[in-house]
Amino acid sequence: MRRYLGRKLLIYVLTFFLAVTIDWLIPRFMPGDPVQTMLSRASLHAEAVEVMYGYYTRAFGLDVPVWQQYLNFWNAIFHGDLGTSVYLFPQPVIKIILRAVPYDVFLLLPAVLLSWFAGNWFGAFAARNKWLDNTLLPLGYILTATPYMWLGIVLAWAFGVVWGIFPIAGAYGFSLRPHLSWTFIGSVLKHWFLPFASIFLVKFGGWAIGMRNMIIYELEADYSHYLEALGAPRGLIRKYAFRNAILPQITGLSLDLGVIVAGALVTEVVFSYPGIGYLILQAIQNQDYFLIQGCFLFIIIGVLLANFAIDIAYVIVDPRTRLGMMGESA
Amino acid sequence: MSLQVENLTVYYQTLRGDVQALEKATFAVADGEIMGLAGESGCGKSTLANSLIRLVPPMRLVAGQVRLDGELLPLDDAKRMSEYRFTKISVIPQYAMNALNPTRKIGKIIAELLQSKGVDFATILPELKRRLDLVELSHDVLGMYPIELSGGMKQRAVMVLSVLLNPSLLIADEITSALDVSTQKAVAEMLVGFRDREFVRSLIVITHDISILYQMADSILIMYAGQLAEKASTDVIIRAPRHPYTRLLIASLPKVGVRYAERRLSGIPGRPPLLLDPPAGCRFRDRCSMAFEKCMEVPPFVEIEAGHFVACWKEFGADADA
Amino acid sequence: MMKRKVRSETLYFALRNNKLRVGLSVVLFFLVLTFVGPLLTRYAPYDYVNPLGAQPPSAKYWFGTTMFGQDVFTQFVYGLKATFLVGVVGGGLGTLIGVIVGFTAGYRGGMVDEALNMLTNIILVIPTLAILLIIAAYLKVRGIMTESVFIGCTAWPWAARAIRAQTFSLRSRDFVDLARLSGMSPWRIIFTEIAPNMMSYLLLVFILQFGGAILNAATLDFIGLGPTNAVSLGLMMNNAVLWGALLLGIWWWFIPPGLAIMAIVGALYVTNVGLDEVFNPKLREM
Amino acid sequence: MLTLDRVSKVYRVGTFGGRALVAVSDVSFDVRDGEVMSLIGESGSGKSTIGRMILRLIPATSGRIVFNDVDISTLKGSALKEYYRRVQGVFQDPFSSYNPIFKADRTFRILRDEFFPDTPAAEWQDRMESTLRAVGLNPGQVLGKFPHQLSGGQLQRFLIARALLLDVQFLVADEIISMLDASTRVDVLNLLADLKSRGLSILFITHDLSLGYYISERAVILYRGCIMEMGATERIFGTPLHPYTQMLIASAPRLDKKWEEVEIELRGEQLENVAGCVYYNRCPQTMRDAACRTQKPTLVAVESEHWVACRRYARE
Repeated sequence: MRRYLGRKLLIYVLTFFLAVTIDWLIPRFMPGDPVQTMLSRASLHAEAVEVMYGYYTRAFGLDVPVWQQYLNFWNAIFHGDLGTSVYLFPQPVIKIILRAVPYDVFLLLPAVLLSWFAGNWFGAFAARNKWLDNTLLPLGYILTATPYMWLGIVLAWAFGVVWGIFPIAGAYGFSLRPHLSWTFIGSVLKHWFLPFASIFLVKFGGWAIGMRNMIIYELEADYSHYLEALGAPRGLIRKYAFRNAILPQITGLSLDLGVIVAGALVTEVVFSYPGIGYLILQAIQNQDYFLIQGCFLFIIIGVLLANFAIDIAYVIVDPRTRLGMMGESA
Repeated sequence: MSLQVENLTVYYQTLRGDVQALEKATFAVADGEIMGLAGESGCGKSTLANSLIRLVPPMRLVAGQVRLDGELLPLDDAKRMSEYRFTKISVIPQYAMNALNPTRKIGKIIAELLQSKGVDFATILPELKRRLDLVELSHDVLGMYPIELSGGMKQRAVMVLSVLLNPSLLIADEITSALDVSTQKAVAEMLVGFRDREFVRSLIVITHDISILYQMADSILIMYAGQLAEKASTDVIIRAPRHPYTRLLIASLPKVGVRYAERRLSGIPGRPPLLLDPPAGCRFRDRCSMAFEKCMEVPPFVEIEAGHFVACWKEFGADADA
Repeated sequence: MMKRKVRSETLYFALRNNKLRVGLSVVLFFLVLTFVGPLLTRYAPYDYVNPLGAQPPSAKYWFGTTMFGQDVFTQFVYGLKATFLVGVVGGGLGTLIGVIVGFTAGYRGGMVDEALNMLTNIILVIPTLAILLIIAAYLKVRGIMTESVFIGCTAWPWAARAIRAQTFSLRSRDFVDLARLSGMSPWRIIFTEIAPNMMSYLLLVFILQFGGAILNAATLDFIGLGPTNAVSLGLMMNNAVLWGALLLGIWWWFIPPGLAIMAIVGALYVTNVGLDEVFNPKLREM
Repeated sequence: MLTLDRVSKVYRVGTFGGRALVAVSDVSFDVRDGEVMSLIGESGSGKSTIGRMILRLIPATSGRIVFNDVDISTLKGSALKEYYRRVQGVFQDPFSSYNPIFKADRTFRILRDEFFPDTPAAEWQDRMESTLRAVGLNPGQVLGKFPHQLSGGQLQRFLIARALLLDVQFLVADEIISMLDASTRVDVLNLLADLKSRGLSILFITHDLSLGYYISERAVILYRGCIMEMGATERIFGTPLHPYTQMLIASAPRLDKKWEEVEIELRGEQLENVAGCVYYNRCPQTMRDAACRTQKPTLVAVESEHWVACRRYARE
């Protein structure tokens, strides 16, 4: 077991290292100079640009040789200093991001976990008989093929504009200030529902299909045939099959996190829900490189932590990883 | 009489029509009898076993009745048949080495299965432990996952589980073919032990290896291309087979002590017929040197001596032993 | 058991598999629309044709017009072309890289396999869309081709993992050893012995990559990081939301593009399942 | 013809090759010209690994394999191809030896492209047909067919014909008849034995003693990668010395007499193997002593053409 987790940890450390390197490389690697584009927006006359250019390159530490910048970048990360945002100038990047993270967690966690449980249960249920399989499963294919943002738009349009049940922008009523009261919580929940629904539905379809195929394979496995041959009730056979079919879905969840995060980014943009996704969009529109770098770093850390948590859960649930292969080799 | 099979006919439905895998099988297995069921691949021995245990599509029961201890078995009604499975009739499958759910402790698997049959695990535990000793498995196997056991150990665990409720008929489907010579002998002796200790009343052992049957079976039923060829006591089948196919089959088996240099054994020319549209009458006709026009009709599987059944026209027409 | 001729049996099942038939017909419908569509409209995607601005679908403007009086149907049809292009190039590139990585890792085994496998897992874990966001953000001029190449380069791990597993199982077969005993070179063995066996599998992988590329492209376009010099379905949706089509109820501006993407990708997935059932019977009837 | 000199094979298993699994350890034997030698062992004894090392499908970890005084590990490129003209193999599962989507006789076309590119088509055609008849196949019935349209026996004969077309000197037959039905099995076995008359030497790998006895003059008994006993077949089967061989012969199901009472030690399977004799855990109490646990026995010639690796004979 130690070996299994050790291997996984090694992959995550390497991934983190590679991701941070990519994150650092991008601004320096791309054509054009970040500071130059920033200044050109500020429409100053010539020599002021010269002075400002010198100041900013020093401020952003771009004047030292490349490998020096790289080391500075690393120890800056460990001190939690991700540089200052260009677009919201005085505020450090880390503070802006930390304000957005709770909304992300509040949106993503329930959407991911609920869609995973409901999707798997539904997939198993749909595999129960032929009629269900041929009617409800195609719905699953359609859902998982729907672009996140489009479902978001349709939901916003149908529920928000046409029926007016749910608000379609922001995280809570504009007139409210964040404080502990039922009206505020009610408003937050109402704003939260549509983005949650659009992520939930798309992923729900994906998990349902995955489970349907897995459970059919498990029902064809030798141990299912043996239980049948011993006259075990359908329920028991299906329970074992479901328990074994859920395991690859756990690893599927960890591999799918990257895609889910991307989907969340887009959904936040549709509902202008103040999570990291919305932040990235504004950062891109305002060419704020350091904010983009910061957001990307947070996404990476979040995905890696979630992946590792899921791997630990997998080891607990699946005895095979815990015990490794015991049988004699031919 | 423990098991009576009459006119059992089972076909496989395929896109190109029915594969007539088992044709009018009629035989009986007495109490306490270990019957070997042998034949080349595709002769229908597994079809026979599966139809007694788990008749599921694409298999289709065309005709025939099976009585176990006098009761008619509802072969093609899976729901009613499941009451008989495990309690009255049980199986040690060919895939015994991965027949246990890998992610569940063996003790739990047994407990849940017994519970579903209304049997309390605690009361049967002592007997289960005694039987584990019998097959040389330590008791803490119950607390282990199947993944932690070797192939041989998993198979022995399945053997114990399959006979836990003392079924009246046990079917062992090719369980020795994947084993090494040493474990093969031990497993065969365990099966005989099950019968001697009355864990099972009668036993059908399916294998293509006739020399194993010679060691452990009381009688042997030879099948060819979905038809019963011959059934007799083990010594008669080995020493004095009457059916041409049995005779050629026994002759082609290399025995320890026979050298190529001294005596060159001979196989059986040709191939078994495809069962999509099998030849009329006796299906061994094309490969049989003694075939004559009568063989165009299906020979009856008739008892020419006490306990010796043969399906061959030669027994009636020409002189008795060719 | 009876063995049947492989080729005719697969054909036999393929024609009867309704998932395959439905899926393929939808995809073909949109493909035909891509080529026929531009002939049906006289306008270019961004022409201002309707002085009255946003009009619901009518005989004159089949899909209605946008807030600026642009013909939605024309944009839709040209957008389809971009979507299929991204699918083919992006999906194709993703499958190609996946094939190369998958075959080498699967056939070579040993340290090469360990290293490539590590690389695949790393890229799988990194949220590739985030990388695409950053790269696209910094690039000033973005065409369909560059976007497709980006998507292709980040979508290959899924294909690589699947193909590696399949190559692994085929490599252990005896006929590969016999090929080695006949003195065939490793690459020749891969392409003349192993690859032909996997044609059906490669097709499945390509279909999934194709659908994935379209979804990724739509997401990128929607955030405004799509091609700067062309029209695409994602861009249409982005413009619609940007200019408040939602609040103004101009549903004909943002419904068709998303619907088309959903239909194409959904049909691709259904075709994939149909093909999967044709190629291995276990998934077929219950 | 072919000599194995202290050949071993160790697999690295677990992540980053943590644990070492010894498949073959320190095996030496030789196969003479025109001789059929059988390599007998249960699953996990390393017999197939030895076969694959001889065919250069997997490299040996240590030791030398010499064919006609040339160490085969040194062969590269065209030299290796030349080696494959002299040494060929036939494998266990006939249906896995053919690429299912091509016709069965494609293996012959590969041979022609690789080894005889300049033989005229007509000449190659009738060489092929005469070889097919030599292995008891009717060219008209078997050429142009898919693998699944032929029987296991026909497919194996096809592979033997393939080896004959190259007029090989040495054939590795790895369990080639264990998947065949009893009736066709013997004919393929007889075919192998007939090839001896062509001066072909064969390494017949099997787990079935009666087959080994039936066909080979000399035999090697393997257990967990080590040679237990080796020598002329009559001697080994007539007067088996090693406890493992005795147990094998006693428990092999025979048609002429019932099983003797030989105590099979099953629990021994799972114990960790000791530094000394690999058979220690399963060796009956009466035949083993403390020294067996620590000292690894070496092959000792007990009589002409009869070696055994057991401490009880080391002293004489």
